[in-house]
Amino acid sequence: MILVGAVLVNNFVLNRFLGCCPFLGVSKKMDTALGMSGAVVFVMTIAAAVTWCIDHWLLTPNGLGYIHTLAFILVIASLVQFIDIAMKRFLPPLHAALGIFLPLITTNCAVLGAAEINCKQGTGFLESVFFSFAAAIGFGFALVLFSGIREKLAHADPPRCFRGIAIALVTGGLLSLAFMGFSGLVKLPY
Amino acid sequence: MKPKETAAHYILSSSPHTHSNSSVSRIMLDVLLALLPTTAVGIWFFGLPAVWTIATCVATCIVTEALCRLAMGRDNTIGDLSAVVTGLLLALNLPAGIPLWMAVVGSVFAIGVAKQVFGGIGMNPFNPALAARAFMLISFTGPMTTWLKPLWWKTPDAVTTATPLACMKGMFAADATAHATPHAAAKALEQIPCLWDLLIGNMPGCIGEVSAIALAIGAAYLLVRKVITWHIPVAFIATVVVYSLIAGGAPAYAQVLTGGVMIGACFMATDYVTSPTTAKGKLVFGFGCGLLCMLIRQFGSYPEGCSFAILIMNAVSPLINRWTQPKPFGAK
Amino acid sequence: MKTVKSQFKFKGGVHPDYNKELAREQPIEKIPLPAELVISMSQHLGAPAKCVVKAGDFVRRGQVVGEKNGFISVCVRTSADGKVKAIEKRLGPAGGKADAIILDTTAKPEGEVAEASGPILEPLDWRTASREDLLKRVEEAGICGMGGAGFPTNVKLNPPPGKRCEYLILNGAECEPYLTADYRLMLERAPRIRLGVEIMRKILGGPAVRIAIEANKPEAIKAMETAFADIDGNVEIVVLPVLYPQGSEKHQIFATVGRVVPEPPALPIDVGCVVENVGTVAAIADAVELGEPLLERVTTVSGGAVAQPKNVLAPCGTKYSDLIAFCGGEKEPVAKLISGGTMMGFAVSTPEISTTKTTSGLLLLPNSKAYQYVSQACINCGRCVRACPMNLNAAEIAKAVESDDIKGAEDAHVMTCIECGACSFSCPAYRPITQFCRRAKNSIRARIAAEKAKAAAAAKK
Amino acid sequence: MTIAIVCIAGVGLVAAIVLAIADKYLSVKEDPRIGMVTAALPGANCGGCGFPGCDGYARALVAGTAPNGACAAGGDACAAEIAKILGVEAAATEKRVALVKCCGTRSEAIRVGDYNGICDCNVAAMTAGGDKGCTYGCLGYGACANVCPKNAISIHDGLARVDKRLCIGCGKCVAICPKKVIELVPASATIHVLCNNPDKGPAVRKVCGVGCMGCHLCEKNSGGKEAGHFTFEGFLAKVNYANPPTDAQIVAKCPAKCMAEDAHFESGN
Repeated sequence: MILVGAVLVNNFVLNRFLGCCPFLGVSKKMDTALGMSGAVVFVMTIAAAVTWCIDHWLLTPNGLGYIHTLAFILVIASLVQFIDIAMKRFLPPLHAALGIFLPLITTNCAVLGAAEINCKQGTGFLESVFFSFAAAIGFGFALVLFSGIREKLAHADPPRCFRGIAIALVTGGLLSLAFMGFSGLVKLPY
Repeated sequence: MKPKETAAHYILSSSPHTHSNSSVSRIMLDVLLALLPTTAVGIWFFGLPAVWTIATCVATCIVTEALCRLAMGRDNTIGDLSAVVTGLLLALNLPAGIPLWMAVVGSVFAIGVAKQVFGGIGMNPFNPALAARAFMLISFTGPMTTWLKPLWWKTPDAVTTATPLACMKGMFAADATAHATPHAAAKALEQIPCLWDLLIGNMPGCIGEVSAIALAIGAAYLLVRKVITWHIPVAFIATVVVYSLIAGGAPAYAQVLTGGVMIGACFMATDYVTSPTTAKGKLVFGFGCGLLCMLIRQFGSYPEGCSFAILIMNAVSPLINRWTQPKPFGAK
Repeated sequence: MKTVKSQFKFKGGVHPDYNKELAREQPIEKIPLPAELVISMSQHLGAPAKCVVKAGDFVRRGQVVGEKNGFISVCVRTSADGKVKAIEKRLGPAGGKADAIILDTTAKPEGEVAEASGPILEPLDWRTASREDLLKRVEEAGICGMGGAGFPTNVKLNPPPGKRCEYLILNGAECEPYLTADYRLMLERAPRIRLGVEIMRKILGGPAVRIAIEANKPEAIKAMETAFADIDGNVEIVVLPVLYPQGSEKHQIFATVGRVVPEPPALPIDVGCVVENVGTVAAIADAVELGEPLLERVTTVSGGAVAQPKNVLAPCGTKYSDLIAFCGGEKEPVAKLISGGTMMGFAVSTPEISTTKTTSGLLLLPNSKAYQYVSQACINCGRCVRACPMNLNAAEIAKAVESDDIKGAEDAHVMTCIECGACSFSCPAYRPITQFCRRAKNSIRARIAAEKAKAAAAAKK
Repeated sequence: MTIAIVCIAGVGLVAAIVLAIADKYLSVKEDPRIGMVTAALPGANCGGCGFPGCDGYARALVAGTAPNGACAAGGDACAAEIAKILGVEAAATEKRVALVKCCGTRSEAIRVGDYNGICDCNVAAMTAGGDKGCTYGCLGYGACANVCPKNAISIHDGLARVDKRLCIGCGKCVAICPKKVIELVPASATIHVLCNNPDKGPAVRKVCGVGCMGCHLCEKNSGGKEAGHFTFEGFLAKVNYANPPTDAQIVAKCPAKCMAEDAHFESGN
């Protein structure tokens, strides 16, 4: 249920409009989109686990709920750095493909958003991790769908003023419109 | 010192030097012809408002197309009749009594935002008529779900009514609890029109979606003319049937014959531009449309999922295309 | 010997208007020797022949004027007596330029030159001649595939070691619209074709023979049945359904024996098949039995704008203008002049171009038949994909090439394309899909050649 | 407050240590020169060199698969610096620009057919050798303009023209032209022969009003054969760019009108 909810109904990009930067930036080619999706799934799941631990064992007991955004940014940033280094070492082609976009996850609001939502819901550890995982899958799903359309659009011939990102935004809007059809499919508490 | 032109001046072009004489405008004309029966039935049941809606949509689409092409400084493409098809399909997917200005807004959205922004015919990722319908459904939810009663102009006492779909939606839930309250299920079933009415279209709904027979005649014409292939409609409808047999709720025939399934499967999902190219891809596409349509009907907050289902599958079709590329003759 | 129906149907294909009735009933007619011949050094596939005569030379009919220049190449012999006026680069039908001999056939030899007499080459008895002698004869007769591509026949008849020819397939499909040259040949010269088959069978080590003819040529089938009635061994006439491109090598192999030739660079011999056009087979018979090299061929002159459509036996090097004059000139203004058939032929800019060993037809299309591209946007209808006999996603390739994505076209297997034209033929948006494929193939070939040159240069270093 | 600071600092510290360890044990050894070359490049990632970004070009340079000096934005100074890093001499090259050796506009050169198909020179040339009567001349279907990374080529009156100021001499147009009518010439040369047809005079005249007939007048007027300003191929004069002529008089004296003084079209003029 969480999976369906997060992937289809409350899709991060198409319904919450989180993570629009990589959504537009990395969706030109499907291969990079797939790589990016993988990276986001990986980062978001781990980030959820780490942030949950920090929130529950470090911040909340000390009454520091108000700085969790700050702490999360710090943790996520270092995490992405770590993945960046690890990927460069172990998966150089993927690293070359993602290029500039990997560090972008550092400041990806989707990652932070998932952590924040978990925090607000006060869900348990497993549930939090799973929700983040599902949300990331949803993000990846939207990204891959979108990249498919954009690969097709690469052969389209829009008016000059609509070329590039403008047409991508219009397409994103229409895609979002289509996803509205899923509303109410799963009644989620949040 | 200008040299003289030689006497012979031939056309130089790459082979082939002959053509099958098929053309885009001929295909669009075939679609229009295939929509004639359902248009006629729609007008019979819903009267003058239907005529006005259709006329408004078609006219607006043509004008918008012309203006867009003019603004872009490109060739006029009204001649290929695709704008007329979009206008007619949009109108057939609207309730007859909708305010005309909304029909105008929808038509402008269909041609302007969903089609010409992408460069015109052949470039749009989403079916323009469906995108416009979804847009209108979300923007003007009230008028878009206010249905004229068929033949209201004969019995002017009750003009608007609910569609059978809304009743059927309740039946999924009713079915689950059928043992506890058998009456609820029976009562819901009573509200579905009889099979004959479903077939000829004597029920509330959008102008063009009500008459299954008229739609089937049109689809048969398209199949005979080889404008469409059987894959998408068959996969779509078969999925709906199988799903409703498994999930229970309203009888399968009612699921197929109500709402936009028939017009969607035969006319909207088969739109060339937004559906996969290969036979295999078309089957997957049809299956996806049917499945999503039923999921939304059963669980979603909208009573009708057909247009959303097709729109979403439109988005998926580049992916399907990618994974169902034909294997070249002789390739391993 | 028996006649069977084709058991295998390939996917795709189209049904263009055949328009064969124009020239079908016209017996082969020999054209009077034109006053001037233009004999190209590039009449075949592969390296052009090396010109070995110079301006002012007097040459005798059958004399070698261009020497074989490489493995995939054949020699060129002059089709008539005459004086070499000049050697110039001339445009060929496909748009490429090659050295050509301009021959004045009215010139008389200077001084006392003995009248040429007797056969040009020593006639051979194929029963007693060795396989090598027969192969050599095919080579020195300058024979190449006469169906269109012009692949050197001696190379084809000499499979590389380790590969064996199990089926010799005779291509009598002639699926190109308008063309009837092969059809007339099968009617009028059936015994020749049979003799050629027997010679080729010997060269190839006794393969089974399949004679492929489209079902719309019952007379040709009958003629072949009569000619081959008493032949022994495994010989069948396979009647193919009427479908373009039934004459394509790969599709014919599939339709007759059910084998699939893998993607390039695989050749028919990799699946044990050799396909030869009926014209080539007749030429082999002439070369062996009569000692007559390939100097002339039957060309169909047809199309709506020619006064009298004919099947003309003309020496290689005859100018199109001479052919047209022989067929009574133009009946109405010609909008398009095509060398070959309407599906795969080349539009040419001038009737000053001359015929080669591969010119199967010359079509004069009036304005009403000359369709032009207007190229609207692709509507993704999938007709081209359904029509493509190679099962390619032609629409995808065309779109990729249109947006300069040659790599994308390559990924979509554009190199497998046989340029049959079925996609463009069936496109309702009148898109020049075949031309897009040609463009992609051209740039990919150029890129591969450049890479090879670079690698060679690096290896030198 | 103190706890908050301690917490954040602690988290930061742990992260820093992990990253430091990762950097030490997981980092990839790269040729340090790649970084140096990248730094020397302008960093505009314009792609004018034909590589994906400055980093890509730097890698190719270090690998030795790309020529130095392909970066137009960086110019000679940049090339010199890179040469220093790589330890090779910068090739002292004079700036070269593309020249379309044809002046057969639509009104001067005849067309022998109506070409109908894709607007691309290479396919047009495959269709009966192109629709231009002269089979050596510019077809004007813009294959060169399409590949030009600087948009320096435009089509005017059926002829490709190069904007000298924008051209970076990358040679892509030279490679793609099916008629081989484009040549890279020194940017300083001002006098050019705008014809590519080596055929005899009458043959050229039949197809083009401004084709070179090989009359040698340009050679005579520029000091004769000994001066060596021109070479001849068949009946076509060619400027010897190692020793280009400078006297603008010869342009006016060309009877075929196929010569020009600074033939480069400049955009905006």
